Amino acid sequence: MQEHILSILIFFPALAAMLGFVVHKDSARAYGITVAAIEFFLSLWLWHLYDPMTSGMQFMEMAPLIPVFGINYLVGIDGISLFIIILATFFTLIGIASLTETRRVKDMIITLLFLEMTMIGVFAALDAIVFYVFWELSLVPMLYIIGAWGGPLRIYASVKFFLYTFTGSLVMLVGMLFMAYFYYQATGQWSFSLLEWYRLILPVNFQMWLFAAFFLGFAIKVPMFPFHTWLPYAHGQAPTIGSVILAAILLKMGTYAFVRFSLPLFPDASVAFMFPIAILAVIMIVYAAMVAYAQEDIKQVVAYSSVSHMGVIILGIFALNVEGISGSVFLMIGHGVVSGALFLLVGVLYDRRHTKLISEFGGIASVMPRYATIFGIMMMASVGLPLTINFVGEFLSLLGFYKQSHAYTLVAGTAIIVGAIYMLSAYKKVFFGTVTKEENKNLKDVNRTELLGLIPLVIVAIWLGVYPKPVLEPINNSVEAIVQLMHDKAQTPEAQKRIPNLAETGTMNSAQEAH
Amino acid sequence: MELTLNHYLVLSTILFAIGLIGVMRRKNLLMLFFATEILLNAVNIGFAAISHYRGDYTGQMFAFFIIAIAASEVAVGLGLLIVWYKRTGKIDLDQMTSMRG
Amino acid sequence: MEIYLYIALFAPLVGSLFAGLFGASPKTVITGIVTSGLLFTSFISSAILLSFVMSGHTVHVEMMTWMAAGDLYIPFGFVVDQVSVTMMMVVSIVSTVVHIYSIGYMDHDKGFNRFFSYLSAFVFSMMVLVMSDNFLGLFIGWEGVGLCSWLLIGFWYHKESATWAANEAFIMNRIADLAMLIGIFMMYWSLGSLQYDVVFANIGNIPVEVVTWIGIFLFIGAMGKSAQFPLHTWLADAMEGPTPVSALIHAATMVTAGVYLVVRANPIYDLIPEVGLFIASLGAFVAMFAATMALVNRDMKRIIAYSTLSQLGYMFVAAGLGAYWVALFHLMAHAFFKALLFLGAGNVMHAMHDELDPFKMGGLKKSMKWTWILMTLASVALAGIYPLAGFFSKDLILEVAFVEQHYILYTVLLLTAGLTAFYSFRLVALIFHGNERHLEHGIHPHEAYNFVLFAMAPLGILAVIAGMAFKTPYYEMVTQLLPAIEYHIHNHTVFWIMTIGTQLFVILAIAYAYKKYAKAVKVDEKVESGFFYQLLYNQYFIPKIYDEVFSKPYLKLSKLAWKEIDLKIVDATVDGIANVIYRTGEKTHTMQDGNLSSMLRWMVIGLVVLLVLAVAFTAGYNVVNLRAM
Amino acid sequence: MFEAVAFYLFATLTIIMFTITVMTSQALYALTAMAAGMIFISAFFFILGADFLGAIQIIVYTGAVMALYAFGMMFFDTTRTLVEKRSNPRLVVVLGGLAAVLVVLIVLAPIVTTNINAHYPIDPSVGNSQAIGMVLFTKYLVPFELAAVMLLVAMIAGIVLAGKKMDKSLTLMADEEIALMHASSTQNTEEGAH
Repeated sequence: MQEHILSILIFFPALAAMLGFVVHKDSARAYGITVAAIEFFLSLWLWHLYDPMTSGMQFMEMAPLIPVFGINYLVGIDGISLFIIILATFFTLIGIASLTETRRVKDMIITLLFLEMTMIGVFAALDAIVFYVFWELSLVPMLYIIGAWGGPLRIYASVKFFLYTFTGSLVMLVGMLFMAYFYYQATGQWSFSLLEWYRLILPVNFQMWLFAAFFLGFAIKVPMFPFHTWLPYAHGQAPTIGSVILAAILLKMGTYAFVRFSLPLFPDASVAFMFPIAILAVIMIVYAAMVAYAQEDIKQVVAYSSVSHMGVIILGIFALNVEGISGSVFLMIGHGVVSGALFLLVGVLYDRRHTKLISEFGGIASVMPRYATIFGIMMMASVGLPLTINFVGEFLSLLGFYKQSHAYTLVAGTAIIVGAIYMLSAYKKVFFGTVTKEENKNLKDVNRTELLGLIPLVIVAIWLGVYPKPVLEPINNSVEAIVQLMHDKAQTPEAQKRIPNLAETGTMNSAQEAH
Repeated sequence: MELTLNHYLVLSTILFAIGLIGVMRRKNLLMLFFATEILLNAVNIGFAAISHYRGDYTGQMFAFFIIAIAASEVAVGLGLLIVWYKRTGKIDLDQMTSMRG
Repeated sequence: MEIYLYIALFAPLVGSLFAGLFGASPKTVITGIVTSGLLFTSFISSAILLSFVMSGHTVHVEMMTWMAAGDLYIPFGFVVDQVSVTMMMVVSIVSTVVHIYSIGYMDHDKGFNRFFSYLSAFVFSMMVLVMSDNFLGLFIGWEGVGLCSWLLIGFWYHKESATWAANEAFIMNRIADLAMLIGIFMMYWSLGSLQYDVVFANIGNIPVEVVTWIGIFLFIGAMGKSAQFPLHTWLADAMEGPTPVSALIHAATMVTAGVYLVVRANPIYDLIPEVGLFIASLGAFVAMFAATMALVNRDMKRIIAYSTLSQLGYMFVAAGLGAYWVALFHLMAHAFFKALLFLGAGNVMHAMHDELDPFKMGGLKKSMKWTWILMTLASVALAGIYPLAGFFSKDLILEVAFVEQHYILYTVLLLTAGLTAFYSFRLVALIFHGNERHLEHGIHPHEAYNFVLFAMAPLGILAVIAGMAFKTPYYEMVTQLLPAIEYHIHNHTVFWIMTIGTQLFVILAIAYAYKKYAKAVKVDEKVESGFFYQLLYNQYFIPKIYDEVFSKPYLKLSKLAWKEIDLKIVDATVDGIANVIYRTGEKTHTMQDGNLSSMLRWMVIGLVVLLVLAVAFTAGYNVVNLRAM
Repeated sequence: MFEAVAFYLFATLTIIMFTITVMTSQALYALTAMAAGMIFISAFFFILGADFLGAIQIIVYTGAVMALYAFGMMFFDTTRTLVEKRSNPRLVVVLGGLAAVLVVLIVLAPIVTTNINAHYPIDPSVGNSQAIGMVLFTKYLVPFELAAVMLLVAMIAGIVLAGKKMDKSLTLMADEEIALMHASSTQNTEEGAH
């Protein structure tokens, strides 16, 4: 069973979703929780089995699909994907457990389980075609969630979400096919295996084009400025659970793919595009924060804050050193937990008042003290306070990029200022002051179902802020392997200078072991 | 003045163009079939000529099959045409608008 | 000894969590008592550590790994050395007193339990700040105190002004924190570590420009937390919080963190005297600047806040000039008497039903005798009259400026000393002397609880004796770590002239304040409408300028970014592309009119187009190939 | 020389005949002109030495196909003048001409004439029909059989569609009519059984 654990993880939710059709709709919820819990414990077991000191891929499985073209079902995980997978199972569990949706619950749960399969598939896939298939499949359940349970503008939002991301990924597919063709020309064999592709050293001008093709697909998913406009609509219209999964996991696919594809495949192009991308990232950070400050809808504030934080993640990835990339990957987890929690929290308020307008609230802290406390903790985590999960990631990301450029980091660092501005002012408007609206006077504080979802998130947010080592260490080891690979493949002197050579300085793993 | 392959190809092209004009010009379905026959024959000349100048039978083979296809096309086409005529009493293209998008 | 370290550090955290458990429940005195008790434990542990450190040892522990990525390794490490133990003592003493005081002060408040939770959390953060053995650990505490300050300033969250002030404080501190982070980044990439000992040992090996930048960025961080110009406006606004908070956070401990940072980073600042001089100049400027604002203000707590600001300026002068131990000494002395002053003000506020305008008070010495005594004592100490604490610490700073031959700084500080004496006693005179103006407002004041006064007593005693009794042992202890420079004016005549002159100047200022305000208050219309009065009264219009130059344009720009750029440009472009495709479809669907003849025509058109492309491509291909040949 | 003269003669004739086919408004003229054109085309095949193809051309086209068309025309009664609505006739000519010019350009381009090798070279010692047979029944056997099947299917289709019951058509009758007809025929057979 251990050698097939990844396949079980991927396909168990899908099978369960199929079975879910025959489950009675009154017990659908219990069924969903059970399945998601089993899946979550499976992923924890995966973590338990995972060897943190190995930097390469583990639990690899291979089955030929179209052997003529080298397309195989090839899956495996390393420290980078492991925790995102756990995050995905965790959020599916939390999402189903604290589901407050009452319309067509059974359909929702089946959709969520199907979505879980696609998410895990994306993060476990090591074959470009398998990756692509899961990547695109993940759009379908999300489209359905937004389109079927969304707000009044749901059709527009869901179509926009689908077409936008789909367009980007088509360009990415072209890039993949070309990459495979190039591999064929170089070796005389077809292969879509990432691990095989890693061995290729591409000419620099090829790298540029391929990088651009992949970039478009990933950037729209992230979403990077100026491709971000689908996100506010999707979040604005999606039901709570949709926003939670979207913000916590689906956005991470883009940044994850940068680490998995763009960096190791095209090291020279990554260096060449570092500053243009850094400019985009900095614009994302500051601009999205400003836009968030201007929002009148509390959910949009959180949505734009996601964009802003994703900017930091991008910046950290393109720091191209271990500190930055590790920080980014950690921040992916952190941002997933925090923004997921914030969307859940906004959902709590929405369930009670059926409005998300900030002006409708005020003084909520005195009516819902527990809610205000949890929101406060999550807000502080979002702002990046030390000893919360986001700080570790944000600090490392910025620290990493500081090595590459001082000025950009200084501007990007304003994230901690502008982030505080929009978050605190939104918090103040919603929670502080006196209760002005009559409807708000008798709001009920968070109930047990909601706490079931929120408390674990609070615990994780603080636990990983205080003691990130169990997560950071495997990530770090895997990232070191990637950085070393990039350095070895780098051809231009610029790239060789920018990407540190870990083997030479002999620092791999030494830092921790020394202590 | 030696005949070259190009002479035949140009002839073939000219005939093909005449066929094309016919295809576009005719509104009567039966006449349209005539025009398609011209197209097919124009191509046949080209194949036969290439076969001759390249010293390869493949071209003739193609021409041969094209003739076979043309024959069956006429058989089926005329059958359909008759059915249509019985149904509507007309074989005018402009009135066949059931495929309006 | 490690056990004491952990007790001193974690006792407040335990207290905070304990009180937090009762956060949503109605008031229970037990939370106040337990947290106070735990803080007292922390104080005892600190005292034990002090005696241990006095004997020449230090304690250094590494609890566990925090962050490790790449070459970066940051543990939760704590160090108790001469500097941090001083800070620990200050923090634990003042916070214990403030906790006990708060049991009385917050007696009628709904958020009693919450308050103690926050307050203890603050003490924990402060302890982390001072005990950490690396810069990032310090940063944890640094942000932690910022968070608690936000929570406590906005404690009465239904008040708009309080929440506004809380956010202002947090955001302004964040600006400075960014600079500090940059300083930390710089340090890491040039030195490879953030541990104090490693950094200080190797700081001399890196280019001096880098050190200069590190120094500047760290100091900008310090400026935010210590409310130095131009990041000072939050401190006065922070007085919206409960008074014990002002006493603990915005007078005694948190705002002095900036000074602590400079003192702690003394090996860095020793290498860059120009930056040090800048720090000193800014300090002197702020000392004067804040004192002038305190002269005319009509808000009791704001006056004391400006006084704090002014005293922080003094500390930075000392730190900037390299007299680190003097700065730390003034920090300590100031913590005692300023906390006392605030707590006294809290008593007055309670008695006056939260009235803050001293012009509406008067003659309170009858009904509030002990408060009067304690506040006068604190004011005397603040003014620097022999033999109270202020004399030994503040005058020492004057001497430092003189000895280092920065006569301009000296003059500024001397003048400020006069101003300090004046506004302190203006306040005392207005509140405790003269007519009982508050009777007009129907207020009948009463003295605070006895245990509150008892709690304040230690601070009173310390305000008196701290300078005299502690100076020598403190000097001997702390100079084991900090540069031991004795500041003595060798010429005895000059020394005596200066000392006595300063004392006389200060006493004159006090006398003038009494004369002007102790009897009846005459409001001089002419003066009040004058330019300078208005300038000072409006805090040099700086809050207004910030509002106009930063806050409002930022909001406008944000709205612009959203409504104009995001919706009308970025999003509209995307929709535009989609619309073009959609409209093309709309327009061209007439092609599919079902007419076979026209379809055939389209087919031929398509064929022609493809042929054109083929010809063009072939031609282009040939041209390129021919050229290549 | 003889070939050139023949080529130009037949080329002119073919073009004239096909132009008439395309342009005339008399269906009968069109049919006749096309039949003539087909025969002229077979002349090219003979010139090119593809005797078998020429023979086939005459048999299949001029014989079978033309006969079919003639039947069709009799059925449609199109001996009278055709009335056809024309829209934008100039475009038609321009497009046709343009296509011709472009194809000629491509044909004349040197790229076509390179890189072609003969798979089944013509052997002058063997007669054309014999050689065709050799190729057709070896390499092209399967396509040949397929073509045969296709012709068969087409024939059956033609018969079914246009054939037997010229007055009734299964494809055109409403469902109930078919059912009625079906019922009556079964009734007949049952009666016959009695």
